[in-house]
Amino acid sequence: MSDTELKAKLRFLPTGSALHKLSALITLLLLILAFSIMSSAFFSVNNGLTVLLQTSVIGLLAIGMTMVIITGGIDLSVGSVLALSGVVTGLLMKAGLPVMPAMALGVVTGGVCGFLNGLVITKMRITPFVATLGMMMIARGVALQLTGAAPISRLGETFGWLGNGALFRVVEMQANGFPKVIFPGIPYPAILLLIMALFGAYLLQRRQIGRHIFSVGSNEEAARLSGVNVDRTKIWAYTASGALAGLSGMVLMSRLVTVQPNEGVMYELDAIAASVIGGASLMGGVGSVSGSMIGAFIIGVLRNGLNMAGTSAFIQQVIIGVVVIGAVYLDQIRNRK
Amino acid sequence: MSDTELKAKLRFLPTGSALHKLSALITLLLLILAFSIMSSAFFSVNNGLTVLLQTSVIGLLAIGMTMVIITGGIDLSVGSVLALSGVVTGLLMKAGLPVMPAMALGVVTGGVCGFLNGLVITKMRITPFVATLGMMMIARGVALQLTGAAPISRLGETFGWLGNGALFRVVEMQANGFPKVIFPGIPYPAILLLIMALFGAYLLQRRQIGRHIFSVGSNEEAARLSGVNVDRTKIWAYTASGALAGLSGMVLMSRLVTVQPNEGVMYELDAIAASVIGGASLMGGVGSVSGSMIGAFIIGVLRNGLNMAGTSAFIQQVIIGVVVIGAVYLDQIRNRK
Amino acid sequence: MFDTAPTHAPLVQMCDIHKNFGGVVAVDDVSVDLYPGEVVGVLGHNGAGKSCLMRMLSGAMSLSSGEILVNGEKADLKTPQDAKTFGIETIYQTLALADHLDAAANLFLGRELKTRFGNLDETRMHAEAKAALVQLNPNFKNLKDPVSRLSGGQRQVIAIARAIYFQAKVLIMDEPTAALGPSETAMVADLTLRLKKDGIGIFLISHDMHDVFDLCDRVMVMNKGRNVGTFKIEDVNKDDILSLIIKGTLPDDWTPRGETS
Amino acid sequence: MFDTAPTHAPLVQMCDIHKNFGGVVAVDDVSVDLYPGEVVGVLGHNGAGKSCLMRMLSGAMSLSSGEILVNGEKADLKTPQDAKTFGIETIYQTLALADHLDAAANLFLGRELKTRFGNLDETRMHAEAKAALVQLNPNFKNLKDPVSRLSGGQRQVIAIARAIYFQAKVLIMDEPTAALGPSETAMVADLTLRLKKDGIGIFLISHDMHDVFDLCDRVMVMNKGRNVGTFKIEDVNKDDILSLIIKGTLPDDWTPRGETS
Amino acid sequence: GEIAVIVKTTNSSFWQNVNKGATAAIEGHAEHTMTFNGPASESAINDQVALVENAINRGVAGIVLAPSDPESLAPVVKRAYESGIPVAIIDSALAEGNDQYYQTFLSTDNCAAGQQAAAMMIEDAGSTGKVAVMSYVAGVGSEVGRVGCFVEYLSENSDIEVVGPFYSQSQMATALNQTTDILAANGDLIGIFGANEPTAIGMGRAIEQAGKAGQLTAIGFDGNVDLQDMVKSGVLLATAVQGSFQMGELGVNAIADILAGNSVTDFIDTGVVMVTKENIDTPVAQNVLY
Ligand SMILES: Nc1ncnc2c1ncn2[C@@H]1O[C@H](COP(=O)(O)OP(=O)(O)OP(=O)(O)O)[C@@H](O)[C@H]1O
Ligand SMILES: Nc1ncnc2c1ncn2[C@@H]1O[C@H](COP(=O)(O)OP(=O)(O)OP(=O)(O)O)[C@@H](O)[C@H]1O
Ligand SMILES: O[C@@H]1[C@@H](O)[C@H](O)OC[C@H]1O
Ligand SMILES: [Mg+2]
Ligand SMILES: [Mg+2]
Repeated sequence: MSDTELKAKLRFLPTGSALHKLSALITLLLLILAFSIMSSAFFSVNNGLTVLLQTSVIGLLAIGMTMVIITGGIDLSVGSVLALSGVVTGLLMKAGLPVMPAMALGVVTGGVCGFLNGLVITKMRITPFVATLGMMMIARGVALQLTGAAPISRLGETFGWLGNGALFRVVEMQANGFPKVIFPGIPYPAILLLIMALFGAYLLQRRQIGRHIFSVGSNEEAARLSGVNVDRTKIWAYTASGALAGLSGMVLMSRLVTVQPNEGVMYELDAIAASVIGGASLMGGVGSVSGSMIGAFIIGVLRNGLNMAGTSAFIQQVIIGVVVIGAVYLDQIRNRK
Repeated sequence: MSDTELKAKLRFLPTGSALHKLSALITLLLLILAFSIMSSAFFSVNNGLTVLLQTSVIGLLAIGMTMVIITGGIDLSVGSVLALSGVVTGLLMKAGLPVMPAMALGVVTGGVCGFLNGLVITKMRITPFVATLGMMMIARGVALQLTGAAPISRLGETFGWLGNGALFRVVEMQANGFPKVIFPGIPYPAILLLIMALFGAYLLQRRQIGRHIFSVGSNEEAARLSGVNVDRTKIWAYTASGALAGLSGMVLMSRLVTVQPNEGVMYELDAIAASVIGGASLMGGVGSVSGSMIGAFIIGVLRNGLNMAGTSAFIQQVIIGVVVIGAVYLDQIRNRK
Repeated sequence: MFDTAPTHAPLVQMCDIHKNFGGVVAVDDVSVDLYPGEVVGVLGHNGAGKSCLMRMLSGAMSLSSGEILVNGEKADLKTPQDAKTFGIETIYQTLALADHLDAAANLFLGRELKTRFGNLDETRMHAEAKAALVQLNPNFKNLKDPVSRLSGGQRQVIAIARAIYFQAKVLIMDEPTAALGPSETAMVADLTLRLKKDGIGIFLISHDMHDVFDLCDRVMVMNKGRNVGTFKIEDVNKDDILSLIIKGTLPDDWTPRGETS
Repeated sequence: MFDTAPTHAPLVQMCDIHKNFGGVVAVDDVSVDLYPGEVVGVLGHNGAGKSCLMRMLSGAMSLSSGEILVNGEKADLKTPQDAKTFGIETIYQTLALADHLDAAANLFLGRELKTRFGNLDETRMHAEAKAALVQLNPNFKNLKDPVSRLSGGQRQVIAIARAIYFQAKVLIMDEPTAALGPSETAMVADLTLRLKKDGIGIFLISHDMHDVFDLCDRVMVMNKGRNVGTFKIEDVNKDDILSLIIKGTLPDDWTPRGETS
Repeated sequence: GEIAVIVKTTNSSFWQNVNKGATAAIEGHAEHTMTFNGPASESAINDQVALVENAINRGVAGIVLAPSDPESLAPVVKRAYESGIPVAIIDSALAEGNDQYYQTFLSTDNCAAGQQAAAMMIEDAGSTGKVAVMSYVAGVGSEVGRVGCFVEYLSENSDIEVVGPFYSQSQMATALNQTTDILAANGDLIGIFGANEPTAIGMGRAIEQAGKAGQLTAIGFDGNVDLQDMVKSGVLLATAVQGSFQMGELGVNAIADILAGNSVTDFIDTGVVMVTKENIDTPVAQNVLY
């Protein structure tokens, strides 16, 4: 039965989606190899942990984005929602709320934005691109208006804990009075990402909602005729995407120890690129969380490695553009065989 | 036969696409009415011409975007291609080329970028979103690298002619030494937009290439089986979009009398919004140039009117987001009847 | 398991059903009923409105006017889900399969089997699906392929299996054998008779006169959206039906065949 | 207009055609030929490989191995366009219509009529389309509706009209009447015979035995991707064919019926 | 009448502080109103041109403008002139040859500020080794002067090797990630310069998080509370603070003066203060901090 189970695992990954992930993984490994040759500092425990940390925000966004993309939709609002969630948390903390409930409400804010996206898409029948484009502007405008465009600072040590804390961190006090980091620890954001990715994959592959998400993206009319509640499924996916955007907002703002209302611009493109590099199809019906994580790390490693190698910011853009296309192409050729 | 002809005109506008445009037009008129009430300066010849001028860049982009969207694709690269075309023109002029050939080569640059998009999409089989996302980064990176991110200035009076000139302009010198503008003239960019829009509509509605564009977006496999050269059709559409991005780059940079390698960020979203408000479907097979022009003017009027009314930039964003969704929704309800 | 006497209260009554798309009238005040254990053929030329009429009973299309009664009570069938709760299952002309999912996932779509932890029970769904499909096509292999890779007939078999698996009370079959080979067609005919024996009421849309005469108890003929006649199958012959389908009227000399013969 | 004697050189020869998708063998070294003025039935169970075989002749699918000769010369059919230049037209099982375009636009898709300025000649295309469609379905109305709004049968009629309009030399019909009502089916049968008389060679995929025996000169039966026999229609009866389709072999006692009778 | 204050972008505390200055100034001129506006980012120059055009169309009494680009804004400033609308330029210069079209110019000398920061860098870190430059948006007016002169000064007055510049697009998280990477890749960095507010904050956080505070000379730019905290804690040696409040305040006052028929001087230096741990509590610094 284990053969059956294995196959069952792969069944939603059509035209050899195991290959899909394999080719993305190869791209990732090639990148790591190339950068290790170019810069000795790249291939170190420290830097590995940094990449984990840096990728966690895009990674969290990519989980929700993947779900939305599998339904055949898209969520352009995640970058703005991330900022709005952060702003809400920041204002609540300024109003005296402790960090945990404030952050929880920040995530809820993201979820509410996503829920509204879902409502507009299903009940008003607006295409996802337009609906979430609207939300992108609205959430950004509200975030800026609420703060007068100024960062919210001095939120206290505890606010930075989520983004900057780490498990098994070892620090030593130096003679000069400044601390020295022996082992930076596994960053909490990376742990959070792992948990959310596993949970997301579980929902998509093992739960009814996941099955319905695939069916809606594969053939919406067929799903409807089969008795799938298409509207509820879509609303669920957009709410998840919004909540994850809220969560990534918490991580990001906590890393900055400041709430920045204009943070997160164009993050949606990174999240979409991660999903697509990882094999999700913008036509719907195809995608996986694990693939998207590989996609997110391809982008993260690329940014980090190019910085480490001291590449000009402009050439970096060109290279990232080429790699995004190249990664998807590599996948294409593998699939065609 | 005139009835037949009329119907023939409307045949590509399914589910009452005449209604589509009608509802967009109503939105536009409502906006104009509202702003006229709010600000006396809004409804003036002067300001009308300003809106024409301000909308011409988005309008030009929207023509190409509409063609691409009808094929079922999307072009995220237009904003960057616009900048790269401008940079090429600027560098050529610095190298001594006169303005006309330099601008022509700028448009060609745009066309080449679009052609490359088309090749990547058809020959490498990369989805349009990813291919043009890659081009977006590549073109921007190249534009910044070529200029070292610095604007190219002092291109001379003639460079500003296309963007700042106007037909039938009347200026008078006043006694106090200040000149007085009697009639600001019809801006050249507006005239260019009109010509390109008419030409685009003609190609889409009356020529074989237009028919093929609709068929590819409607059902790519069917078009292929019918003997339509799907690849060539798509490449054509992306090349047109690129060339129009180049042209709008000429208009924009000429307006600024400087080449700005940073200009045009997020313009693709405005162009897409214009097309969709005007009734184009991101699923392909549906759209019209006239609709997209109305869409572009909805956005243009909104931006101008809100500025005139002194609305805060943040609230403006929120309002534009709401109107974009609202305009598409209005259309939805009309269609459902 | 159900009341098998066709003389009892009708399972389904569709009364004065009307459907128009803007100016186009697709279904024009049609009434028809269905008793348990009965097969009613729905016939008509292309575009006569057969699929539209049936889609309204499936909850897949809204009524412009008219009323549907199930077991004598008014049923408001707004969604396919509503219809399914009344035990109305449909094999759609378009099949309605999610291309990226495999046969089992499609069969159980919307009604997935779960383990006691609420997870999808893939093992059980596969086993059940296999059993159901093999009944209809003994050499159905590509059970784990996404259905987009299956042939037209294989897809049709999945659509049929899905409709009968859930113990329908009313089954709507919209040209179920159009894409099927001869052995598959024969199996569907067998199946129809078996379901009928179980007391299920069946609406069968078909263009195949043989199927119609082999399987139906009554036939209802539509022409340009209208019901141009409902007959016991004994009362009509092929030519009567063709005349109704094509011209919308019976031959001038018609009298119920059942009585004359 | 063409040479009508079926004894001449074959119009099409498909030699050792093989097609596999990864491990799945869809067509297994099949050879078949077609003469002018001849109708060859292509039969087989669902998933036998009929559509795949024909799609390779249409230029819609690439060959894994094998060779296609048209008029005795090797033809490299890479795209549907290539096939059309050889005069090979196809009615696809999936119809292959662009949903947002109307009937005329679909009929002329890829081969639009133009005015002398190179503009689309809508008036002429509509008139021609109307004439072509009315031949097949006298009350075809919704001529200016996008085809997505037409019924299954209406769409089928457009697909048929498109294939015959351009004076094919070879016509491939993949279950052309599956969705058609009785009168439309009869018209397609008439049409087939008329085209045959004009010297056109026709491959007809069908599951309907009546059609097959009424229309075909020869039949080729496929089973699990292999050609299990090609026969003159006089030499086989319905049971022979069913046995070939289902089991892949002739009944044990078979001898060519044409000789025995 | 209406005095339109049009800045490079409204999305930053620096420009919001200009807004505060302008708002404070308008209180003193009951006969005028003030509107504050700007595009979504400092690189959206075309949008800024549109804002000025719209202001002219609605017949404002005067304009206070921070041009995102020296040349691109010149045609519209000329249009304002042709329409008889007085203009005060703030923060960044307009291209040469346009002096007659505006009435006064109030600014920090960005080039001088960059040089001051560079001088302080050499003084504290020494004149050999690597210094990283974390910039914001490539090519905008203030960046060209500020970062350009910083780099130029280093190369002319020391043997320092410049790493970068890197561009954060004024995104704090981008600056954080970039700085983290640069610190990891260049363990031997002796100094680092963060050229505007979000960039300097992101840079400071990266230094704190890498545990490198105090191990290299870090200099920031602009002066919100986060940067003040970083100066106090020693993460940053100094931050260069411009009189942004003053730009808004004096700009509006200048226009009001012109409208009242008074003449104004054609250049007002709003100054820059290098704020350090030592001087942060002095009035000079407190005057410009926000
Ligand atoms: N969504 C729709 N919008 C507009 N018209 C429609 C729609 N669906 C069906 N029609 C029209 O309604 C009429 C009836 O269509 P229907 O599909 O019920 O025919 P049918 O009897 O099932 O034909 P067939 O035998 O070809 O399947 C047709 O004229 C068709 O064009
Ligand atoms: N694109 C494809 N990818 C993978 N397998 C395919 C593909 N197309 C067809 N097949 C497989 O090839 C085999 C033959 O399919 P084909 O469509 O030719 O059957 P058919 O004889 O036309 O059947 P039907 O009567 O049901 O139309 C089937 O097993 C099918 O699953
Ligand atoms: O001068 C301005 C600067 O001080 C601020 O930090 O960023 C934008 C600049 O133009
Ligand atoms: Mg039907
Ligand atoms: Mg087939």
